Amino acid sequence: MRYEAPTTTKEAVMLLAKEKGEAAVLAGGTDLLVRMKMGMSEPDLIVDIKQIPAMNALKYSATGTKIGAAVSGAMLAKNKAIKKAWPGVVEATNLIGSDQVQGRCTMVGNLCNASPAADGVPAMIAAGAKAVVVGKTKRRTVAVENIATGPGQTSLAKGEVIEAITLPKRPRNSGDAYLRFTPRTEMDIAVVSAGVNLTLVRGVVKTARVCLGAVAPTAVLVPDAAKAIIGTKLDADALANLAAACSSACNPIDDKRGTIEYRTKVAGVLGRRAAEIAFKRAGGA
Amino acid sequence: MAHDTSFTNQDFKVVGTRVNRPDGVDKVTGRAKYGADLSAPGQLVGLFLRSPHAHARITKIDTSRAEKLSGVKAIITSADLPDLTGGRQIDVLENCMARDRALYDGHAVAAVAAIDQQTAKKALKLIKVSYEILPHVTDVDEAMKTSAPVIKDNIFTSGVDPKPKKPSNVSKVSEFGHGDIEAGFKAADVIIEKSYKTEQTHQGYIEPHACLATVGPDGAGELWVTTQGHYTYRTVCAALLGMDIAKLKVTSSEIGGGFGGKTHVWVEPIALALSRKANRPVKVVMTRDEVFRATGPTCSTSMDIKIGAKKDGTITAASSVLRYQNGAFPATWAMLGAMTSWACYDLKNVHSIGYDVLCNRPKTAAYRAPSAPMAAFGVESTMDLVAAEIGMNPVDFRIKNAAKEGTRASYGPTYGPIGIGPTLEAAKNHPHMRAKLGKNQGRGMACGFWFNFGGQTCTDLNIGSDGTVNLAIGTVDVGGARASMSLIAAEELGIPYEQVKAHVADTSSLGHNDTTEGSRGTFSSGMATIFAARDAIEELRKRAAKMWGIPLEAVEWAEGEARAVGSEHGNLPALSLADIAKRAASTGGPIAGHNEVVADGAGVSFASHICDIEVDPETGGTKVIRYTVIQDAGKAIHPDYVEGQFQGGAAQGIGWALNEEYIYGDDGRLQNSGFLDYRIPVCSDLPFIDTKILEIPNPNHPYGVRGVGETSIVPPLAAIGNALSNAAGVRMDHVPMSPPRILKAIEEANG
Amino acid sequence: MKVSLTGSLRSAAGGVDSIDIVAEDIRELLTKVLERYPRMEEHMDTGIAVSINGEIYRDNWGEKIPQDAEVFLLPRLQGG
Amino acid sequence: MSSVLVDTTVNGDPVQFACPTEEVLMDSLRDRVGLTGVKEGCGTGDCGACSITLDGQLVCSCLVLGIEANGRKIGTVEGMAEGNALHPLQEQFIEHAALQCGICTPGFLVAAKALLDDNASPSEEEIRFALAGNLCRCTGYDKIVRAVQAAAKQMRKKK
Repeated sequence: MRYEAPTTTKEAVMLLAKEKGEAAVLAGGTDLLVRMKMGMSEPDLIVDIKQIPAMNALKYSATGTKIGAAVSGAMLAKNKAIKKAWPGVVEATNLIGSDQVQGRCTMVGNLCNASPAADGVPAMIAAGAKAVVVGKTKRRTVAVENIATGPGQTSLAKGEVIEAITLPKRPRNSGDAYLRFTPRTEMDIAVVSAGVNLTLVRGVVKTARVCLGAVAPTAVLVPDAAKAIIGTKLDADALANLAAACSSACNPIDDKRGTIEYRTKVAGVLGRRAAEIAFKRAGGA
Repeated sequence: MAHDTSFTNQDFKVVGTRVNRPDGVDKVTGRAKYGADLSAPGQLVGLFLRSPHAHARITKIDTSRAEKLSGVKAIITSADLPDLTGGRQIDVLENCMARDRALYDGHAVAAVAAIDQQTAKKALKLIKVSYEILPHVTDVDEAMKTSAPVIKDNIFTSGVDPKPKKPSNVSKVSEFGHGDIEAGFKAADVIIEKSYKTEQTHQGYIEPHACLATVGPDGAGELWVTTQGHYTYRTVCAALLGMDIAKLKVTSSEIGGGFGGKTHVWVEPIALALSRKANRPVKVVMTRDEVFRATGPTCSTSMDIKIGAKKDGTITAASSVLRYQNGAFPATWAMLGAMTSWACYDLKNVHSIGYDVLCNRPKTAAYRAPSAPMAAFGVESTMDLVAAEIGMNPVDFRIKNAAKEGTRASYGPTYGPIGIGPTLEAAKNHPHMRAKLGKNQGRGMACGFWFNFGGQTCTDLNIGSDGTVNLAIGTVDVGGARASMSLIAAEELGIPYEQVKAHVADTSSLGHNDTTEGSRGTFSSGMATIFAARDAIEELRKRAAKMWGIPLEAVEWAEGEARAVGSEHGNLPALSLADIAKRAASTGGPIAGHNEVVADGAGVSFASHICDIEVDPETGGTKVIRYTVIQDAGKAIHPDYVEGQFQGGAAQGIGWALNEEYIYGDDGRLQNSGFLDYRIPVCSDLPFIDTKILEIPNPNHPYGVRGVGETSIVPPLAAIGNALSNAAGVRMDHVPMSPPRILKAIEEANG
Repeated sequence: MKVSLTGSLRSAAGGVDSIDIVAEDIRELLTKVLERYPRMEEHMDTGIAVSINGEIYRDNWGEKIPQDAEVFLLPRLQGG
Repeated sequence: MSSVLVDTTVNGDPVQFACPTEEVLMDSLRDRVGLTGVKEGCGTGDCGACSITLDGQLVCSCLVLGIEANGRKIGTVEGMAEGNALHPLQEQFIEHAALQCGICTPGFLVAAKALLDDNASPSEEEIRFALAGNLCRCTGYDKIVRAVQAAAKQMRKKK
């Protein structure tokens, strides 16, 4: 196995594009090294992207926020401005693994690992996050919901890497939240999860995005759930409608972590609870 | 010298104090050496190839390509391991390395020793195994059906008369009890009968099995290994490999947790075989995946519990039918379940029957009070149901029926002084019982029993020329034994704790000691240490008499010094241990005490636990809010470590109750062989665990020690089930009581 | 002296729950049991414990048995 | 097999080792540097026994490649004591009987130190969540949490 640690995104892309065998991007390594340990992945080339300055970008501004692909959960947690504007996005990323894992794991890694249960992803999708994808010939910006295409599968072409995640301009009276259900309080994979992002105008939900995790092959954006609360003050009926929309958007499987029945039911519960938190954070009452 | 084992109710100076452990500094600085921490020059890496199938005939193993790989030094398959035990330990050998059939997912089929990890990994891939897949069964109830595939054609159910002619997955049937249960149930005002299931769990010790094995062409070998019983490992490895016991030196490393799982050999005989074949040291460290798939978890179970009682709370009859899944090799876990199930109660009419059943799962091993927690889950859950039915407080109901001195135990003998009554009274009067509960919170309690036992033990006590004392014990230190044994030696000799240094001797330095299991460490080694110290004191008196030139009868030992007594010699200044030790060369040579004993008469132990739990009715999520352990320890030699055992057992029980389980797919493969999906409790899952130590002396130990380590895992499953029932209004009959199961029960209850 | 049998030991003695044996110590007891009930051998192999007046002995052949004692033959225990 | 030379700093001392590119730092530290205080419980980042600090950041060394240590600063349990004076956490773990088998202890100490370096007076809940990445199977965590509380108090007094 070869190990390369390029200092520009372009170099990284060239290395990955040229490699004839299996190539892997190393950011935090919290998924890649586990796969290697279990014998599920034996890359011929590892490209460590942590030496690339653009991948370490971490910037909040009124017009938009940028989080580089090499930024760890622990680094993100220290950025007060982003945490204030996007508490749901930050808390979702910070739910990944332990403090030890937070020292390494990244939002982009969480996204590219393409697990349906990834904690970071529903919150990013709810936030309207975009991925800056760099390839051999061009850069493109892709909505986060269009990155994962199935468990372990992404829409990235050979040689393409994600350099950063961007979050849109944050209007006033906005709030987001992410909740997951795990049997343990920590060190667990979401059995089901929900991210909600909304903006209020005069106390009424003006825009909203609701996204569920671990209920389908990829995280699912649920426009019907958003519709259920737009134009409301998040009254009980609106919440019940949101929960019902969440549950009916589920297409889960029975597996070692949960049942179809359980995931379907709890998706609605978490969607509702996350909406209540987001609403409160947005200043709603 | 014969010693009296009877309890003497003496006053203690150092026993019972909370001294710092002698292995503390090594353990907090990273210096302590565990199974994987020793290396030898030229050592090879040993890796295993394991069956991916639950049940398959092995038609061919082709190692030729792997053998040719540069850096591969030895390969072992069952062909290299003829049965040298005359069939007596064929099961152990077959579990270490599959013979004609792979019996479970993870069963070893070959092993490789190579110069490094990468080469060994490559070699495993070059070994070609041809399998003919056979039908499998992993569920205990399924395995008992006549339609189930028969896992071993040489197993005929034992314990039934006449002896069966056809092989069966039921390896043993065991019945216990007395009285007339039919009459008992007829006399009952209320009868509750309910079936329960518990899933398979693993001890989950954090340190994987690891060893460093060296065998030379002269047939002599050494094994550095993490184990609860290095003498047992020596005996078993020597038998399997045809080695002389005296020529195999086994050293017990620091052990990173065992809880019963390190009482059997797994990879160790194969590591020795690889080393013997390669004539190089071989290090084997199991991966966590291997630990889950191919060591010895405890049984999954299925059971039917029935209790009949009068309206005044008197139990008139009780019966249990217990089916324990033992993995692919016969064991006697259901028998133990049948023995323990009703042990807490004074019952006129009681019957229990245990079915030990084979399945295509790993060989099962002991797990802390093995078999008792599952049976207690069924019994103690049903106890609460009966109490509710007759409208009695569950604690009072248990107190009314509690066993006491003179009660005939459900497993046979009559009890001496026991602690179930006192632990129940303590639970009833504990402030925890009166604490206020919040919304969606509930409280439950349950009792538990474990036998405890002793066994072969020996201890050496050597006095240095400066009067400091070396104590060599042969029971592995799994829970602070070096501290406890040092306290005991200091107590006997009358010297400060700091003057004693204890260590766990290797198999060449001390006589045989049984495995540290059955909560026997402090009980047995404590007894041997007391007697070794008393022998040393005898010797010290003799030496003092010689130094003074007075008769032995005129010398007594008190407070760490020899004192001349009587009108004739009473004025002589006392001789300290150090004074006598300094002159040892002139008075007869080294001064030592030594004891070999079969420590029998370990006192049975009982516990009552109280648990508060909060349930999220919308998700089935649970949180243990408060937990209290009350247990009879006999004399607590080192209270910190007694509390530690109580808390650790409770935590394991909580994990078992709520989330831990082996999950097998329809293909018979284990799906959660890692700490991510085998969910042992993390720090943020638990509250502080309150403890209350009761010290009801064991009459058969000089200090009254009973045995502490195991009982604390028995009550939690039921205590949590009972608390959940009070918090969420649902009675859970399937462990683990995981959120999906709880939510389902809540929804069913709500229609 | 009445010796009570428990568990699967009963089937090895033809299904009875107690037997009458005169023995001074555990060694003599076990020898006589085996003489009378050869099917006990498989249980002796895996281990038998003897309870004398409620105290369980796993290994000690030399332990004396008082004539009025309560005696049980039990399967050998295992622990964690 | 391609080995690489890694130039790093461990507990303040310069250290060089050569390792295969796919080797994880936990193995390098244990097998090549001889720091067996770094324990392996799972190899997949789920137990925390191999916890170290990498440039001051708490990580599982089983989830870092050995080669990534090049030019970085590593802290392990072996570097916690100053000379022969134990760190307050080490002292309090002994004092509170916060260890039984001890295999998880080095990881807990490294993680607890990272916590206290960042937060001098954590609440019980903060301690429990900060240590959630470290599995202990012996203690039920009770005495561990108490030891960390006591060490925090002792360290605050010193300041």
